Amino acid sequence: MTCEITREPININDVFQKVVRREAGAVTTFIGTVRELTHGRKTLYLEYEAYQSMALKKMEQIVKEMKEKWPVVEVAMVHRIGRLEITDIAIAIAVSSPHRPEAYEANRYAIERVKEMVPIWKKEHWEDGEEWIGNQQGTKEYATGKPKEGDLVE
Amino acid sequence: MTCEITREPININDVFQKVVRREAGAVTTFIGTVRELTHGRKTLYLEYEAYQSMALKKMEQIVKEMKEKWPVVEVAMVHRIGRLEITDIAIAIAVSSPHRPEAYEANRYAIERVKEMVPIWKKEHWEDGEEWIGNQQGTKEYATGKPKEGDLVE
Amino acid sequence: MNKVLLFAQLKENAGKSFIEINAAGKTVGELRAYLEKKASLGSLDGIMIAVNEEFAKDEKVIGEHDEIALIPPVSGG
Amino acid sequence: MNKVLLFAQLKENAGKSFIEINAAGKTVGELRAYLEKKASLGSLDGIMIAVNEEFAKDEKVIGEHDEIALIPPVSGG
Repeated sequence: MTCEITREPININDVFQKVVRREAGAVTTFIGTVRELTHGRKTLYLEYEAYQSMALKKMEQIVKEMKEKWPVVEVAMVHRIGRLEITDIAIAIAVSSPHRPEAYEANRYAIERVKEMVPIWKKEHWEDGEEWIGNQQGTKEYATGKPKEGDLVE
Repeated sequence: MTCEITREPININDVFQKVVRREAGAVTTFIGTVRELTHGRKTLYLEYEAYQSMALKKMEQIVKEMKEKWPVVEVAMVHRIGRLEITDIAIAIAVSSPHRPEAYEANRYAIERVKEMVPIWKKEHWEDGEEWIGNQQGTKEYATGKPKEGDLVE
Repeated sequence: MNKVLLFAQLKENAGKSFIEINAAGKTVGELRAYLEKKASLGSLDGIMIAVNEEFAKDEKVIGEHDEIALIPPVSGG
Repeated sequence: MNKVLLFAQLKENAGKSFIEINAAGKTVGELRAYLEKKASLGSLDGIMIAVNEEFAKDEKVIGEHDEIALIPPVSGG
């Protein structure tokens, strides 16, 4: 399966293996890990929640978009949900390609699109509180965590 | 050790683990694999040879350059030498950073510099012959497999 | 009846993961106004509405068994 | 004496991984011309010369125990 949402720890070698092939000379991976400090505030742990069926559908859509833009790439993408500790892997994206420019460009495209329109949310837990990031009170993430005009159906 | 040259198979999880840290939210890896077809010609296997002491020195220099350009990154880099089969990993570069733009940019910089000035050579073995790529007869790689003016000492 | 799925802060505010209302025939824009008035979820400013797992514009008309979801700005990745 | 390390095609052509010559006092450029004439390695066009593991310009003067290496265009990665 190209796209996956899991509650288990992500093994990056598994994600890598999904895109390895005889025609590929370049594989890029992006691995998002849980960072301890954000804007100077210390995170204890995170919780991720997904609208799972739609999130998978949107991840598959991103892969389709990538193959339209870069027909030579193969893609694998996995997002973890549930409770994650500092340095745990939240997302891994692997892109293989015959040559490296496409592998870098398509990979970068994938993570930007995920952050824009895949319905997954994180709740940060700090020593002195907790908050859903990108929530309706407005945060730094607010402006980017929104699908584009073209992503909407009438 | 940040940079390594090995005759053993490369484990990308090991390379990834070297750069994971609490301050990092983004890790990119570049994994160069042995491709079967180059310019339509079918490779059976490759052999890599290194001027090992200088290659390590140049890899460490690239890491130093990266940290000057992107002070927030951590880097790990390993190149395999000896005989490699199709889909084997020849090189893995991992870069961690608090945020993703630096992780992508620095990673791309690393592989371009490796291909430019780290004294490692590959010999392609085909069904009907073999050749050192970038050799003195001149090949496609010829123009890029050369250090820049600033890399020379008088 | 239509299920309206709630996530993240909205789910916590409501204390449940969905509400049920009859939204068939309403547009997405009308549903939004209705929910803001009646569902005590607070302001839905910046909340997207998805219909059958696709982000929907305000003009879209909701069908009888369509699955609705309120989508706060996402923060995955 | 100075070791001159050979790699890749040059090593195969020479049938050995280094040659020894007395290059102390010569510049890198002079060494190159000397090797082309005497070492039967073929043309050294496009071959870089490294001195003590650093790429060297033609003007660099070689010292007594410096390690020399002939570096064909690289093809790692």
